[in-house]
Amino acid sequence: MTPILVLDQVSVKLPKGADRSHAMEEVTLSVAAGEILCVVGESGSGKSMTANAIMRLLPGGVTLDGGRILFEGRDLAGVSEAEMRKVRGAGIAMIFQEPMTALNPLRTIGDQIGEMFEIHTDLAKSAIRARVQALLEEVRIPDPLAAAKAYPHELSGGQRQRAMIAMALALDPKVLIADEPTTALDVTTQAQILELIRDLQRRKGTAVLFITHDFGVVAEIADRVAVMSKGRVVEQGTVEAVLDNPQHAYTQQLIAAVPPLKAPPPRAISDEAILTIDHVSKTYRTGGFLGRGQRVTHAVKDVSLVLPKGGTLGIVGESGSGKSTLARCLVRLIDPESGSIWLSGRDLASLSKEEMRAETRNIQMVFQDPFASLNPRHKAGELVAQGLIVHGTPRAGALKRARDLFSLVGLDPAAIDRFPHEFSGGQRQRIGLARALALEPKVLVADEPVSALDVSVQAQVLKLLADLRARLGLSIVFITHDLRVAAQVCDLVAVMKSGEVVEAGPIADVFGNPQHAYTRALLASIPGRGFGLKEAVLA
Amino acid sequence: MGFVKLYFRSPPAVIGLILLLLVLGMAASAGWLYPKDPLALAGRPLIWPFTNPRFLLGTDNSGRDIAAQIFHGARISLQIGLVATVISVLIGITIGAFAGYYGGWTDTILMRVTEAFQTLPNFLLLLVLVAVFGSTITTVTLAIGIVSWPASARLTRAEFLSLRNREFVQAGRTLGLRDASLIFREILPNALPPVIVYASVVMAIAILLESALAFLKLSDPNVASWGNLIGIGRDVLRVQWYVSAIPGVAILITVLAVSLVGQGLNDALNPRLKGR
Amino acid sequence: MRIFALAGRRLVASIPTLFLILIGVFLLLQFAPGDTVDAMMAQMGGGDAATARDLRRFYGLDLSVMAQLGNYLWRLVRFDLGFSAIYGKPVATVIAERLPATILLMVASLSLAFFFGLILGVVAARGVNRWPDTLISTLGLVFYAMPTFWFGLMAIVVFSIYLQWLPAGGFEDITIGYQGLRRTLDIAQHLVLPTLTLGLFYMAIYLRIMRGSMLEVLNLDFVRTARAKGMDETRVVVHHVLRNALLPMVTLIGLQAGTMLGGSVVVESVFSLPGLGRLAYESVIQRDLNTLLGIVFVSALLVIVVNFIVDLLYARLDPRITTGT
Amino acid sequence: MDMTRRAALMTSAAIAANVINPFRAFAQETPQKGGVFTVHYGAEQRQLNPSLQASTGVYIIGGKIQEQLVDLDAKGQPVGVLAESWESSADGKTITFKLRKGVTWHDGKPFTSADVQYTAMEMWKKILNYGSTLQLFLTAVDTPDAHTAIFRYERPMPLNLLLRALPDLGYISPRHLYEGKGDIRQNQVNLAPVGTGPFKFVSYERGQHIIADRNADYWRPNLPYLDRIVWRVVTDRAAAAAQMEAGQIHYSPFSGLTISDSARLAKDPRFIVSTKGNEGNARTNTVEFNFRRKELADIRVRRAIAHALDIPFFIENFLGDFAKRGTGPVPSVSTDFYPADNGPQYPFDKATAIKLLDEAGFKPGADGTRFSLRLLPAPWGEDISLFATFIQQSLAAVGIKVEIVRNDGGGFLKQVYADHAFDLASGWHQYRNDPAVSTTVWYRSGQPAGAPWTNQWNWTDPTIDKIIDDAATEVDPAKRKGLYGDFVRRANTELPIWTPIEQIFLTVINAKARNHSNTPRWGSASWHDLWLAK
Repeated sequence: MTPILVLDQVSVKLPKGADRSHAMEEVTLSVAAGEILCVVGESGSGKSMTANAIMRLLPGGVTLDGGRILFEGRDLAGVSEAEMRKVRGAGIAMIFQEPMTALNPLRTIGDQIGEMFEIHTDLAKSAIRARVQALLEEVRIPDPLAAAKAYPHELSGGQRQRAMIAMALALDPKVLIADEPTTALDVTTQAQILELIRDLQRRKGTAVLFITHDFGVVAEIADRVAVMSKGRVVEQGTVEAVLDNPQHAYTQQLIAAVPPLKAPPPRAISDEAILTIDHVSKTYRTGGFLGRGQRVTHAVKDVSLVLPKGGTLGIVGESGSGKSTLARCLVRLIDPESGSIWLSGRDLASLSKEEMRAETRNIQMVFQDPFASLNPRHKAGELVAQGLIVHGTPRAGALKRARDLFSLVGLDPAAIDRFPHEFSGGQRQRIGLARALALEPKVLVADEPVSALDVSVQAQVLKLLADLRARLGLSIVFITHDLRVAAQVCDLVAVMKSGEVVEAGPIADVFGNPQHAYTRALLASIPGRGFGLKEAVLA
Repeated sequence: MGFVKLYFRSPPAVIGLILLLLVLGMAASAGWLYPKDPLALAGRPLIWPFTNPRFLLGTDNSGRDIAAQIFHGARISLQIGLVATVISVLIGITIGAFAGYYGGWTDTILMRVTEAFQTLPNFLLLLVLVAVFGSTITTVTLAIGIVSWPASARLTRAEFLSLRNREFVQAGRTLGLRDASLIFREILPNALPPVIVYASVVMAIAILLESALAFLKLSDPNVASWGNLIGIGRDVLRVQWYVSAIPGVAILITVLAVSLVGQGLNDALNPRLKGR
Repeated sequence: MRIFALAGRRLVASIPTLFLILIGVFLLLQFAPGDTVDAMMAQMGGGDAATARDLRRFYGLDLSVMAQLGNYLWRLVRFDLGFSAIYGKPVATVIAERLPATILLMVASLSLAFFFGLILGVVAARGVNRWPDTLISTLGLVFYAMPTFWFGLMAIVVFSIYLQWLPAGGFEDITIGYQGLRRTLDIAQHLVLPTLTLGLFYMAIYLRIMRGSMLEVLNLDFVRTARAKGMDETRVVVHHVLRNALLPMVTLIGLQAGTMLGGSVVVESVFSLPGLGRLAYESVIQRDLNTLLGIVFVSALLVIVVNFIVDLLYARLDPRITTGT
Repeated sequence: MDMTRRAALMTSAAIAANVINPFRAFAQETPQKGGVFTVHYGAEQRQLNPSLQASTGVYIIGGKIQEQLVDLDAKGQPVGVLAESWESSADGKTITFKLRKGVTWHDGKPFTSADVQYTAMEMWKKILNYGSTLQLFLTAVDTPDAHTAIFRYERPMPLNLLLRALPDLGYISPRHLYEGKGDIRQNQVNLAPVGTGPFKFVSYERGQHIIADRNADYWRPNLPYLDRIVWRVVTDRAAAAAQMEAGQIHYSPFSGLTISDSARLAKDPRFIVSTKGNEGNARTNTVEFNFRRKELADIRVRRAIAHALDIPFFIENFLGDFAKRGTGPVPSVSTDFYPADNGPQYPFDKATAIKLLDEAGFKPGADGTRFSLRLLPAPWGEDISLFATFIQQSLAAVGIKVEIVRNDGGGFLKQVYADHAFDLASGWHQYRNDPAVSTTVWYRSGQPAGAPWTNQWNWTDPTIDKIIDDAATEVDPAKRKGLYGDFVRRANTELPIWTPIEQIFLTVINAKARNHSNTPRWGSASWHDLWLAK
C-alpha cells in the first residue's frame, strides 16, 4: 500500500523563550490508505504539534524549519494558503480532544456540518441537508433529525464527538487526523467511539493518524505505532513489534509504567472498620421558580460502605456516577442530606461546622488537578505547614515538620521556599500529599490523585502512595475512573453508577468475575484489555 | 520577573508610563516652581499664553497664573483620582468579596444594592451628594468614591464566584481554615490583580467626574483644580478659549496616561490576550 | 417562551431595587441645606416669612420626613409622580415634555458608540499589534480621556462659530417654525454635535471591549476547528467569531444605560438641550424633590427596560440561555 | 503686578462714544411694522404673572403681556398706563386713581376697577414679594364706578413712594380668571398669562421657548409694531453669545452674557452694548457681616476689612466700565433720593486696615493669620464669584484667612438668612427706585429669621430704626429725602453691611432694533413702540 501521507525529516522551531528550541526534530513517518498509525507519547512530546504542522495551523511564533510533508505526492510545506485551504477538510480532516469546546456553542450541529459542503462544494441547501442526515446516521447518532437542529450544549460528550467525526468525514477525506479524540470521554463512550472510527476507516479506507498518550488505546486500535519523546520519533513499527518487544529504552519504560489490569495478590487487611459510610445520600435541586419546574438530581443514593483499618477502599465509576460527591461528603465539603459517616466512633455527618473544623485532623483529602490544588500565592512550605499552624502548632515547629514531610514524599526539603509554579505536576501532587499527611490523619481521601499526570509520573506517585501506606499504616479511600490504577492500588472496590453502588467487594473477585452487568460492561470497554496481563510490575 | 519585561515590550504602555511620570513630576515640582499660592492675583486678567515671559501660559479671567494652576492642579487631580479610587475599590472589594464568597441571601441583597447604585445615573447621585454635603475637596472626593464602587464590586464578585470552588480553597477548608482566612489569605490575593488593573479605569473616571463637577461650578473653589480652571474659562470661551483648552489638555494627558498604564498592566498580566 | 420568563423574573427582581433607590435619594436630599421654598425665593428675588410659611404648608414640607415619604410612596404606587414645584405642573407632564430630547440624544449616541465601537474593535483585533490596532486603540483612548464638556465647548467654538456649519445649541430652530421632514432635519442638525460629544466617549469603551473579546474568542478551540475545515479568515470571523464576541458587548449596553443619562447632564447644559439631564440638575438646585424623584424613577425604568431588551437580545444570540444548560 | 488694562478691555472712551451715537442717527426714520424679535431668556421662572412675583425674570415676559397702573417715562417720571390720573388726600390715607377707558383683556372681557380691587387686595397684599410690605397698611380698595379705584390706608402712604413702587409692584391681573378658581398660586393662567398689554401669550415649551404675538385690539392705536416676540431658553452664557453672533437672538437683557463676551460684542458694529434703559434696575454688591462672630461685632474690624479692599482696582480689572464705586445703600442713579453727603467712605488703605486690626487686639499668629472667616458668596452672579475671590486675596494680605464656601441658590438663602451659618456673605442688593421698597429692610431690626435680603446680622440700631419708620410714613417729599439722607449716613457710619460697588444691568441688543432702551426699566417695559429695521 503506497503511503498517502509522508513526513520526511520535518522540524518545527519554537519562538525564543520557550522551554526548548524545537517542537519537532527531523520527524519521519508515513501512513497509507486503510491503515491506522498511532502516534503515542507523553505531554510535551510534540505529537499534537505534528498534527498542526500537517494542517499548517501552527500557533503564533511557531514556524516550519525544514523537511517535507507529502500528501498524495505533493509537498504541502510550500503550497499557497489558498491551495492549502482546499486540502484542509476535503483532503485531510481533523477531529479534536475537547468535545465541549470544539464546536461553536451558538450554531446548530446541522449548520456546522453543512458548512463543510458550503465551503468545498456548491450543493443546494436541500442537498446539503440530506447529506448531513446521511452522515449523522452513518455515525449512529440517536435521533439524527433532532440532533441536526440541536445546539452543542444539548448533546452528551459522546454524541458531540460523533458529530465531529461526521463533520470530518463529510467529504470522504483521504486522511483523518484524530488528536486524542477519546481522552476526555468516559470509558464506555470511549470504547464506542474507537469502534466507530475503526468501522468507518475499514469501510471508507481512510488513512488515520491517531494521536494518544494511552497505550491501552494503542493496543486496541493501532496497525502501526510511532513513539515520540521530546520532539523526536524514538521508535516506529507494527503494533505487535513495538508493544511486545520494545527496542528503545524510553518505550520500554513507558510500557512498564502502564498498570496491568490483573490485580496483585491480595494484602492482609484487618477486619476492624475505621470508617463506616451508612445510608448516605445527597440530592441537588436546581432551577425552578418557587418550587415548580425544579430539576432534582440524586447525586448519591443510599450508599453504605466500610473502610477497614490500614486498607484501601477503591470507588470507581464514570463521570457523573457520584463518586466525587461521596468523597466530598466524607470531608464535609458537601453536607449529605441523610445517613451518617462513622470515623472512630464519631458521626461526622451530624457534627456542627465548628465541631467538624476540629475533626478535620483525622480525615484529610488529596485533590486531582496539581495546578489548581495549590494556592499560587503561597510558598510550598507554608502550604504544607498551614494545617498544623491552624491547629495550634507554632510556626517554627510547623515549618520544621514541613521539611521532614518534604523528604518523606521524596522532595528536596530546601524547596519549601519555592512557589508552586516552580514545580512539575508530579512534584505538586507530592506537595498535596505532604499537606494531607501533615496532620497525621487516620483516613486519607484521594480524589483521582493521579489521573491528571502522565503515565510515567503516575507510576512514581502510585509507588510513593503504596510505601507510605505500608510505612504509616494509612487507610485510604481511593476515587478513580481508571480501572487499571484501581486494580494496582485498592484492596476493596465499589462500583458506582448514577449515585448507587452496584457492586462491591475485594478487588480480585469484583474484577475477576464481575456479578453486575454494568461492571462487566465497564471492564469490557477498557481498551487493550489483553495487553499488560503479564505479572504486576508494582507489587 | 517576566511581568516587567512583558510590560515594557508594548510601546503604548511605555508612553503611558512616561506621561504619568511627567504628570507626577509636575505635581511634585509644583511647590518648588510656583511657591506662591496658585490662586493668588498674579497679574492682568486674560493675558494670552506665550505673549508675556512672566506668564508662560497666560492668565485666566481672575488674573491668576495658568501655569501655576496647571502644576498645582496636577497634585489636586491626582490626589482626588487616587483617593476616590482607593475608596471605591475598597468598598467594591469588600462588597464583592462577601457577595461572591457567601452567595445565597447575602449575595442577593448586596447585588440589589449594587444594582440600585448602577441603575441610578452616577453623575445624578454625585450632584445630590454634593448638594447635600457641600462642595469641599473632601466631600467631592468622598462622593466620587461612593458613586463609582459598583463596577469593582461586580468584578470582585465574579472573581470570587470562580475562585470559591477552586480546589486550593476546598483544600483550605479541609485543613480547617475559617471563612475569614479563606477569604483574605486564600482567595483575595488571587482575585486582586484584575481589580487593581481595573482601578486605573476607575481613577480615569474619577478625574473626569471631578472636572465635570467643577465645570458646573460645584467643586471646591478654594482649590486650584483643573476642572475649576475649565469652569472659569467657560465664561471667556469665545475669545480666550485657551483658558479652558489648556486644563482640558492636561486632563486628557493624565487620563490617557492612567489608562495606557492600566492597559499595559492588563496585557502584561494575561499575555495570551495580546493575541498572536 | 422561556426568554420572557427569565426576563420577567429580572423585571420583578428590579422592583425592590427601584424602591431602594427612591427611598435612598428621598432621605439623602432631606439633609441638603435649604428646601424648595428657599430655592424659589432665591429665584423670585424676595419674599417675606409669611409667604414662606404658607408656601411650605402648600408643598407639604411642614410634615415629618416619614410622613412625606409615606405620602410619596402611596402616590407612587398609584403611578402618580406628584406635583412639580419648579413648573407648577404634574411631574409626569414635565418629564413627558423633556423625555424626547433625552431619548433621542441617548439612542443616537448609543447607536453611534455601539456601531463604530464594533467595527473599529473588529478592525483592531484583526490587525492586532500592527499599525491599525495601535492607531485605533490610541484614538479610542484619546476620546475616552477627553472630558465630554470640554470636547463640546471646543466643538461649538470650531463648528458653529468659526465654520458656522452647525447651530451652537438648542433642540430646534423655532423662529422659522418648520414642519414635517424639514423639522426633523433641523432637529437632526441640532443633535449632531451633542451626539458626537456624548457618543465618542462611549465608543472608546465599546471599542476596547470588542477588541478584547475578539482576541479572546480567536483563541478558542472551535475557531481552530473552523480553520481546520478549510475556511478563510474572513469567513471564520463572520460566521463564528463575531457572534460569540458580541455577547459581552450586549451586556455592556445594559450596564452603560445608567451612566449615559448621567453624562447627558453635562452635554445638555453645554448645548442647552431641554432634556432630563438638565432638568435633573435644575431640580437638585431648586430642591424640587418630586421632579428629581420622578426623573430617578423614569431613568431607573429606562435602565430596567434597556436591561429587559438586552436580556432578550442576549437570549436570541446565545441559545444556551433559553434551552437551559 | 503691571496694572495697565487697556489692552484687555476696551477703552472707556470707545464705550462712551458707542452709548451716545446710536440713538441720534435714526431719530427721523419711519417705524416699520412686522418682524420677530428674539430674546435671550437665561433662567426659567416658576410662573410668569408679574402681579404675583416681582423679579426681572418675570417682567422680561409678563411685562409685555400684562400692564401696570403707572410706569416710568423716558425721564424716569411716573406716567399713567392703566391709570389716567391720580390724586392723594391731604392726610395721605386716601389715593384715588382714574382708570383708562376702552381697555379690554386679551380674552375680550373689559378692564374695570373690580380687576384693580381684586389684584391689590388678593395678590399685592398677600402674595407679591415686596408688595406685601408696601401695601401692609392698605385696608380696602373702593370701586364707586367701573373706572375709579380708591385706595384707603390705615397709615399715610407718601404718593411719590407709591408712584415710584407701582411700575414694579403695580401689575393688574384679570379678576374673572382668578376669583373662585382655587389657590391663586396653582392657577394655570400663571403659566399662560392673560393681560391688557401689547402682546398676547401664545405658547410656552418648557426648557425651550415662549412665544407671544401682536395684540390686534391693543388700546394704544395701531401699536405694537412687532408681529411676534420669542424668548429662547439658553442657560449657558457662552452659548447665548454664540447664538447672538449667529443672529438667532436679538437681545440679551440684565447682564445675561459674560463680562468678556459683552466687552467683545461692544466692539462689534452689529450690536449695541450699554447700561442705558436699566437705570430703574440698579444693584450694589454687598459685603455682609455676621455680628455673631465677636471679631465682626467690633466696628474697627469691619472698617479695617473695608479699607483692605482696593475697590477701584477690582472694578477696573474685573468688572470693566459697567460698574462704578458705590457710596452707600442708595445708588447714584436714584436722582430723587441720592444724598449730597453720603457719610464716611472707606478708601483702600492697607496701613489703616492693619492699624485698626492691631487696635482691635487681633495680633497675627505664627503663620501671619489673625483669624479666619467663612465667606459665603451668592451663586448667581459672575461678578459675585470674582468679588469673593478678590476679597479672599485682599484679606489674606492683612492677615485674615478667608475660606470660600460655595452653595446653590436654596442652600445660600438657608445658610445665610435662616441658619445664620456664615461669617461674611456677599451678593446683590436690588434697589427698586425707592429706599422703602427693598433697601431699608437690610438695616431695620426685627426681621423674622428666614426672610432673605433683610437684616439678619444680629445687629440692632434704634437710631436707624426710627429714621426708617419716620421716612416710611413721611408725606412731604423734601422731608422724606432728608430722612433718607440721614439713613445713608447712619448706615455708612455703623457699617452692618458694606455696599462698595454700584452696578447697573447691561443690555446687549442687535443694532437693527429701534425705540429700545427708552425708559429707565426698559427690559421690564411693554415694548409697545419697539420695531426692527430691515
